[in-house]
Amino acid sequence: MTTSLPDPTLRQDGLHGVPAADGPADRKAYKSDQEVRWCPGCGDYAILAAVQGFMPDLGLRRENIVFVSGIGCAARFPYYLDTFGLHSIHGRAPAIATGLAVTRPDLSVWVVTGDGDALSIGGNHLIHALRRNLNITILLFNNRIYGLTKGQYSPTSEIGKVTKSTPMGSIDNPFDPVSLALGAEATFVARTIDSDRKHLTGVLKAAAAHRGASLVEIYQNCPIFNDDAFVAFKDRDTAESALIPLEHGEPVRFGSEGEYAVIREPSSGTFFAVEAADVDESQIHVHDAHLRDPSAAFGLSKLTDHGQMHRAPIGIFRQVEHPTYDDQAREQITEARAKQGDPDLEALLSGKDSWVVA
Amino acid sequence: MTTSLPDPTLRQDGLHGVPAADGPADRKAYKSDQEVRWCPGCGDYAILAAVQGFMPDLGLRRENIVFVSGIGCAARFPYYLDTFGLHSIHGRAPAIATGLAVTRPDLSVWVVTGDGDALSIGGNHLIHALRRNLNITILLFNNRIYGLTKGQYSPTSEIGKVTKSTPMGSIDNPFDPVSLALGAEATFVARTIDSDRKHLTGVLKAAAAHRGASLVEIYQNCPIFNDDAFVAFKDRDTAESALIPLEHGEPVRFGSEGEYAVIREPSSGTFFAVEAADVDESQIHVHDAHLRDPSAAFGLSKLTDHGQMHRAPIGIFRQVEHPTYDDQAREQITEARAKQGDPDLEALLSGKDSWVVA
Amino acid sequence: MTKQVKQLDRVIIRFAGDSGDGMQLTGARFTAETAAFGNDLSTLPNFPAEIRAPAGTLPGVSSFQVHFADFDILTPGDAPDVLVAMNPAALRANVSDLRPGATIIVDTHDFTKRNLARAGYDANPLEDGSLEDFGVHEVDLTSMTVEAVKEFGLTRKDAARAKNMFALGLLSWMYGRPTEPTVEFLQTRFASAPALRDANIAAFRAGWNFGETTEAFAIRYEVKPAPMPTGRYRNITGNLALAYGIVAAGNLTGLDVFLGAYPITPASDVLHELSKHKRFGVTTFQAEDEIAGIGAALGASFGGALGVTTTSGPGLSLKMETLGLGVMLELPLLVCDIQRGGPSTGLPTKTEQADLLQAMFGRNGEAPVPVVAPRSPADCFDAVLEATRIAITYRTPVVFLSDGYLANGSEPWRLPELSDLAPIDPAFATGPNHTADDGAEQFLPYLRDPDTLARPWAIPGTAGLEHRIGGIEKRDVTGDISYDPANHDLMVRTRQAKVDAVAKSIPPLEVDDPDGDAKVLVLGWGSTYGPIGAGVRRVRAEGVPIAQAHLRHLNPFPSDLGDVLQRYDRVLVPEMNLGQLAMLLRAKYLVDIVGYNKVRGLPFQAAELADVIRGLAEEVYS
Amino acid sequence: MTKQVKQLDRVIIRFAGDSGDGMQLTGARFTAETAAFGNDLSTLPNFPAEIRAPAGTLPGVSSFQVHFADFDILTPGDAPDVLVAMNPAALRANVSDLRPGATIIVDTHDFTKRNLARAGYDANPLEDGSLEDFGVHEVDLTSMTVEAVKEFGLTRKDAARAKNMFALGLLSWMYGRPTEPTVEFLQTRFASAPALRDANIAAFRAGWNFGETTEAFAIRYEVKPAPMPTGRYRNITGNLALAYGIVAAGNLTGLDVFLGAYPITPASDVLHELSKHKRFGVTTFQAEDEIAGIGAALGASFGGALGVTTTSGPGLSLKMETLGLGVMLELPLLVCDIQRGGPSTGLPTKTEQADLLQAMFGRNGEAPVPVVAPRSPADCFDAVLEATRIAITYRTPVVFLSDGYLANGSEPWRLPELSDLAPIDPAFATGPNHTADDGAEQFLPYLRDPDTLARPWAIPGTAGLEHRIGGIEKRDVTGDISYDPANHDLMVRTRQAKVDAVAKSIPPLEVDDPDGDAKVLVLGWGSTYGPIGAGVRRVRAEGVPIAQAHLRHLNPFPSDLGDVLQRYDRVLVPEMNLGQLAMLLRAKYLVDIVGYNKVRGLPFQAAELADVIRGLAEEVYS
Ligand SMILES: Cc1ncc(C[n+]2csc(CCOP(=O)(O)OP(=O)(O)O)c2C)c(N)n1
Ligand SMILES: Cc1ncc(C[n+]2csc(CCOP(=O)(O)OP(=O)(O)O)c2C)c(N)n1
Ligand code: SF4
Ligand code: SF4
Ligand SMILES: [Mg+2]
Ligand SMILES: [Mg+2]
Repeated sequence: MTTSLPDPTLRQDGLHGVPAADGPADRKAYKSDQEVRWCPGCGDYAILAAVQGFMPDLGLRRENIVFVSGIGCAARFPYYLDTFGLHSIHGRAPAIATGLAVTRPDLSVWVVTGDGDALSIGGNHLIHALRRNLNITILLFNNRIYGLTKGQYSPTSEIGKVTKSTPMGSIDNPFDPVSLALGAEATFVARTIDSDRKHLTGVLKAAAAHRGASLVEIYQNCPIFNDDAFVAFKDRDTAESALIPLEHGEPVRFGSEGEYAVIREPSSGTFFAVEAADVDESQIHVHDAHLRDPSAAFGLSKLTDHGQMHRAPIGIFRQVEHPTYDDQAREQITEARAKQGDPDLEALLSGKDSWVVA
Repeated sequence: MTTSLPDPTLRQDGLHGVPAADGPADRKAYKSDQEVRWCPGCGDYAILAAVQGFMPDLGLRRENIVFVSGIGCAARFPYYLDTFGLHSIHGRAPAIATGLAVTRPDLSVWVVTGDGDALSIGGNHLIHALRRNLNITILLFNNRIYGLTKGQYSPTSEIGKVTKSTPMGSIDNPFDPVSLALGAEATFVARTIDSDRKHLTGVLKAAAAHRGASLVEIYQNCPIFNDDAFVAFKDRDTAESALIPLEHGEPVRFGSEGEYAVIREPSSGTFFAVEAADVDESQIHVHDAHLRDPSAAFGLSKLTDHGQMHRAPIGIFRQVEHPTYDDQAREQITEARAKQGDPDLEALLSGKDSWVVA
Repeated sequence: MTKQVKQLDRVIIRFAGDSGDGMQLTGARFTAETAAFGNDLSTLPNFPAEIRAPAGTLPGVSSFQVHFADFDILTPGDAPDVLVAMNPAALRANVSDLRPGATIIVDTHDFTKRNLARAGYDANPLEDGSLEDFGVHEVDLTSMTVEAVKEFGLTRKDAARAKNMFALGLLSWMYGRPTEPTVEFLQTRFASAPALRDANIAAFRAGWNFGETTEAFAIRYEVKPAPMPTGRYRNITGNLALAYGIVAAGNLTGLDVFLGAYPITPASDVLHELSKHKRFGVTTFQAEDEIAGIGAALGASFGGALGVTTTSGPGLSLKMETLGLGVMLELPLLVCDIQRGGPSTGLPTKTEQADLLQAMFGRNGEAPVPVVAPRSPADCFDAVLEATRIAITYRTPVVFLSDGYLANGSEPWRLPELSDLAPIDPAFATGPNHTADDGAEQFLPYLRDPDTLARPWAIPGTAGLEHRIGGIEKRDVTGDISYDPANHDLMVRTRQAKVDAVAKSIPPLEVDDPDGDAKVLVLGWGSTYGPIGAGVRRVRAEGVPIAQAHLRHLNPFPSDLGDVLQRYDRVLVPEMNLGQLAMLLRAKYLVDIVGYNKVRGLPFQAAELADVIRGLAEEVYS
Repeated sequence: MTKQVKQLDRVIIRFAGDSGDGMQLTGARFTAETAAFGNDLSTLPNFPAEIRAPAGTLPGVSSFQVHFADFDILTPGDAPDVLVAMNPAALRANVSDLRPGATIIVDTHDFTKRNLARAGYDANPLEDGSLEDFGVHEVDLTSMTVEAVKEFGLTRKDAARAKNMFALGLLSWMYGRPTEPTVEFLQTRFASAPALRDANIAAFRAGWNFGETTEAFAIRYEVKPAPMPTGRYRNITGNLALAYGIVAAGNLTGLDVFLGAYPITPASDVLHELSKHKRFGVTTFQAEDEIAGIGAALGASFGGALGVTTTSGPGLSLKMETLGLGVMLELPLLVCDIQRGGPSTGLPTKTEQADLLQAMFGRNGEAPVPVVAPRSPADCFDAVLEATRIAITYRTPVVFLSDGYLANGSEPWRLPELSDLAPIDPAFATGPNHTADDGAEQFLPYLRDPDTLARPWAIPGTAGLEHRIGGIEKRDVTGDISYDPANHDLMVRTRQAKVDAVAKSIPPLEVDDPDGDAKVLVLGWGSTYGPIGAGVRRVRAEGVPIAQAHLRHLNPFPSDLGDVLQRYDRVLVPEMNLGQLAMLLRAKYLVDIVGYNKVRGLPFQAAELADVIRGLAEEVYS
């Protein structure tokens, strides 16, 4: 699940065009001077550590990396990385990142957002950034709660959730960020979890390597306001039978001894998790993240349960090549110059119908 | 494809709770005194005629019907129906309808919106209304262009579209409204077309009958700014082999003699349109709109091509029962009263820690 | 041992500790005891913007200040007489606010090298003499608490947690507060966790006994109850009073209440509170964003409910386009803005008054709305009822401007007699309102009441009143779309005239000018009422005549405001902004207002205002 | 036959027809011919809000007015001398605007019962004598056109379509306009459709010849070229001048231009135009909404591009929260608002000046931004360059306030010498800007230029300048998050002081007071410049001394504005709103401004303003 990145000066991937660092950097170089201010035990710490940990591996110049965030606990992230950072306003990070990514091909642009920031107030900007396949990497910290505002339910909270704003339980269906992203034509959609540093790092590197909009949903624990959200995934005994790792080209098996597997029921086409023993090896679904048709990825996302979670696939659901908005926007400029020749402001201003008063 | 609706006083469907009309009404009763102001040949006329046509069949009191719209050519719709109407602001109709639907179980609430209104500025309100399964019926007039503002490309325009704002062609992937709605947990998702009055009427009636959020994408021709958008579907010769009608419980066949069919490729799970002759009857996909798992419906939505359209499934992709946001919100009030007894304002104000100064 | 008892007329106590130390609860309990005892009081909580900044650091400090007295007081007080500091950071963050000679009670338990460093102390303040101006009591509250509760077999962590109750017990003893309410409170609060319940009660009692027995505290203080008008009282914060006011508004109008809101500090608590009162016919909708929140509320108003939306500054900016639609539709709508420090995200947990001009002008085109502001926490109740009256009577959105200080501050509230609250009649249209020349009965959605200029409110479900309205300019009377130039000019002026007409229903401005001989008027709005009043009092006490008036209606102004301003040589307008009300007054009345402006995210202090008033008075009277 | 030729100094012609009749094109062509001929001119198009209202109805009428003269003129004129009406609706919608004795040329072809009815005529106005005050020419333009082009084998529909060119030919003959430009234009325009090309040219020539030959038209008119400063000229609309100004701004700053915009009338054309100029390094992004439009522009500014967003009133409301972020980030940003009739959706295709206060105050907290407004269509070019200078120099968002009248109106524009346009240096930060006491080199993102108070613009990619900024209050100098009360007060005042400091870079207000003896000053802003100037002229022509001044900078005002206002007994401020600038002036200078306010969605008329000015002058001078 770890992707090694080619030399940035050569590669055609998501980081193509971003200048390479002169020499190796270590994680300390990525620590800013700001004191980290999350609650003790917050999952955000683990994610920060992972990001600071692999940033040097990207081999980029630090000054060419920008983290843009909205508002929320998660959105404090940029302050703690010694790169350029913009802690903007609630829900708007993808929009702000758009202007930056389109005008600056030499930057690696990251968006850090929470489930409320990304899916509640910012839902529209998110789906449009995905649709346009903007070359940015979006880290969606999903703690299934509004943390910064002290614990209201979010668009990913389970039905019936009792919070400050829902004393009798919430009544909205939650979004599945993966399903939503696939419905919005996303070209790279993945899910990982704060508690698995290796998986987290692997997925994030792959996301960075993808040229186009990468959405990574990160299950993130909020011990203060939603501590039990991911228990099944944290607890040693249940974790392995709860998380379904998706590996491209591999049959989908899980459980400590791979005793469970995922099959697709032929008539309905629905995916089910079963005891591996009960099915023939040939029936086990082999994951293909590179299919143009997102339907299989979408089907797999529906293995996620949205109540008190005890089951969810993690890994890369979809990863397909598609021209990016920003590359094409820049190509149109190049093309226009090629076609119409160098800009001539004087000619532009005088136009076709000018006259002279002597 | 036509659904007859039971007596509104009895039914448990989308119109349950809306008072029935005393006697039969005719379509003229639904015509307002306002002069209709769309361009000659606009598809909106056909949709208006269809709606005015079947409104009487719903058997509702006219005063208990409300049409809420945003801004755009489509959004002028409410002015032409002699019901209550609210022509609001751009993109916000679903939000406004939410407050109305939640507080007024005795109303039949309809939202009329365009592809820009619903999917561009209003995208977030739309996906949240769907997610919450609000009991409203949303008519999305998709002409794949911004009509009222005179012809800029929209979030459903094909890639490469040359418009006033994209002289070198647009570079965004379009949304497929059906895929997006399914990704947003919609419980009723359908598509129909302005030129087929019977199909249009049938789908809209079914949408009204659904209790919950119904999204109906209506392919609507804009002869002025996007005349060729749906040619393949209009032209007698091509129409039948271009539109793939989905009927619940029926094998998916199309073409004038049903010479084409839809199959699902087993390994990838992708749907394909094929010559019926080339496949065994048993391979032909039988449409089940009532599956809880939206994956098959999502897969079928991917049969839609998003370039110059020559193929698209129409009909009801998904129709499943799920509690609605507004019903549950009202139930919580009833439950609260049952549990906590009748409201006592005096007791509320004085609270537990009051004291008396004599 | 018997202790000396000293009489005081007023005391200001500040409890300060780490976010995790439960200082807000401690303050709230001391306040409840004080209220029950019958003092007048005013409180000021102060919490960090971070959810939970690292323990022991300055950003993590949370505090609660309570001011109580044997007379009526107006503010939480400027400089505390007593500081309870649960750790070094709490001491460092608050000591500079104390009055000289103030008492400091410190929990010495955390005064370790490490914690001193985290708080930014190089030397231990308890040892380096830096506190010599104060009376310092060094007590290891934590250890004593752990000791006091050991019998209940809690973890050390949980045991230590009860130290706030120990401190509360000690202070309750010092100021002779009744203890029963707190014991009862702890019994219900921890009903489900007996061990915690008993531990907290034990800690509370231990604190009391510690005061009683130890030599360290030689004196007890007595602050007599304050004489107050008879009646039933409770202590209440501004946000709670606002929520209750909204419930009452539903009751007085006979309408269901629909709140469309998106959480935002410091407004979220109104959403939280209202979500508990469903049985009053209150529906709360946590929207996907602020725009959906006001949109849904407006939709509910169209349907005949009382549409309400609550937010803070950044949220109000987002609601502006929809608010403009409300102005066009001429429907009742309450838009409550709990102002916080701006611009942009600004200072989310701090107070400010800088949204007045946004409320007045933040929309495209000429889109006037009435603006109402409460003056104190309890006044939020009355003010929102007034906002409702205006919204319903004039069929218009109304902006209600509270702020973070009112929202979280509290004061005793004399409960109203429900029978004294005037009902508000929604007066829905029930049938045609016009007979055409041909004798036909018609319904004209924009035919106005000649007096209020209000249009009929005809809700769906009313047979024969079917009509369509929207945001495009409408023809006078009929409400049909109209692009006619003269009609547009007429409608723009009519919407303005309707809002101006509200002034006719506003009582004359109350001016407090005891002997009628003042030449200086201090005029304010919103939460500055308390500090201004306290400042004015001090200067008057020096024999200088000062007049005070406070605006509840910011738009329109009371009809007699112009005359009032003319009556005084100088008019001082203190505001927690750069002079927003002052600008409106200058523009309307061409009076050379003297502004006093501070934008510190904190309420004014009485002493500070007294100085300003005194200074101005000297100019004028010399 | 030879025709009599009559000299005129000025003529106002209005072409009116159905939306489908191509009146905008006809007007534009006549304007081009007139410009080429050398008259001074001013135009005013007027289209319906509906895309295409039903043919032949009043809402469907589209018109184009052109005013040309042998002297410099300032407005499109009040009452047309000539009306060309292509159908009954066009006649009915416009006849009331004509001056008595005006000439009317009607295409009689559509004067059928049915079409008269659709236009709301009970009787045929050509027969019922209702037009007797006018010189009416009844011509069946349609039939003559069809006849003239039959050889080209077009469908009757297409043939009839060419009638607008017939009309243009006729008018070109009447006023001796050069025909070549139009013939050339038609050749290129229809290059790909030869039949249409030939038909339109033929129709145009036929119209000309018809004038030449028919008895009906006995007189030709001659309007001599106007003396104008030498130079190269072109005719230009406000939106085009704005778009070109933005391209030029990119050129003068050396920055790439990034436009983030969402279509909205009447601003969309700026997006359309800029999307054509990619090779100038202009990227246009059609965003999902207005918030994304400004957000993306702000992101681009953070990256070192010239971020621009264009919109109209309702869109500006939506941008407010992000604009507030821009104020906090202190980054250059151009926010162009092409004002239209409001509130809410209002009158999308009509003009208004009612967003000034929204631009000033529409954000939460104290969030000041400079505001600049153009005075005429061509002036949009210079004004947006000035806005850019302020935005870049002071690192601040700037609001540019145009309106529908400027956007679509046109006038001759004397092209600037590129060499005369001053470059604007973005002066990016390239390295540390501070040496710490320990000698360490530091970069401090909020360390300001002492003169402008601008902070450094350090863009990503600059090694060593990595920093993080956001919408939470920031510590002075370092830009770190700060909740310190004193720092907040300082930062709020500093942001205000920075915007106020812009005044130092603004030239003194130009006051046009020919003999320096005027007691009445007429002060305006934005698109009222033309009508005010024309009104002032008329009154001066009567020997009454009147001073005129016009504000380009609405925030801050020029430093000497206060003194200027003091110099005059009375100051009249005409505005297409309820008195927004007047309010700002009254508040700031305590001057009793006399407002003249009309909110009709139309520009003022010169005669109307002349009356008001005259009236005021009489008061003052008597
Ligand atoms: C315009 C606006 N509305 C509301 C808020 C208040 N607010 C700040 S963060 C937040 C939601 C945080 O939830 P999430 O995005 O999940 O982030 P988390 O704190 O859980 O990491 C809200 C409602 C705001 N700051 N701005
Ligand atoms: C806040 C706001 N932004 C922009 C506009 C301008 N506008 C009106 S309708 C529209 C889009 C119309 O497209 P669509 O929703 O597809 O409706 P159609 O006209 O095609 O039926 C736009 C951008 C507006 N009225 N309000
Ligand atoms: S509230 Fe939750 S998400 Fe926020 S910092 Fe604390 S633990 Fe983390
Ligand atoms: S522009 Fe297009 S969508 Fe709008 S009314 Fe005309 S034809 Fe219909
Ligand atoms: Mg969250
Ligand atoms: Mg459309």
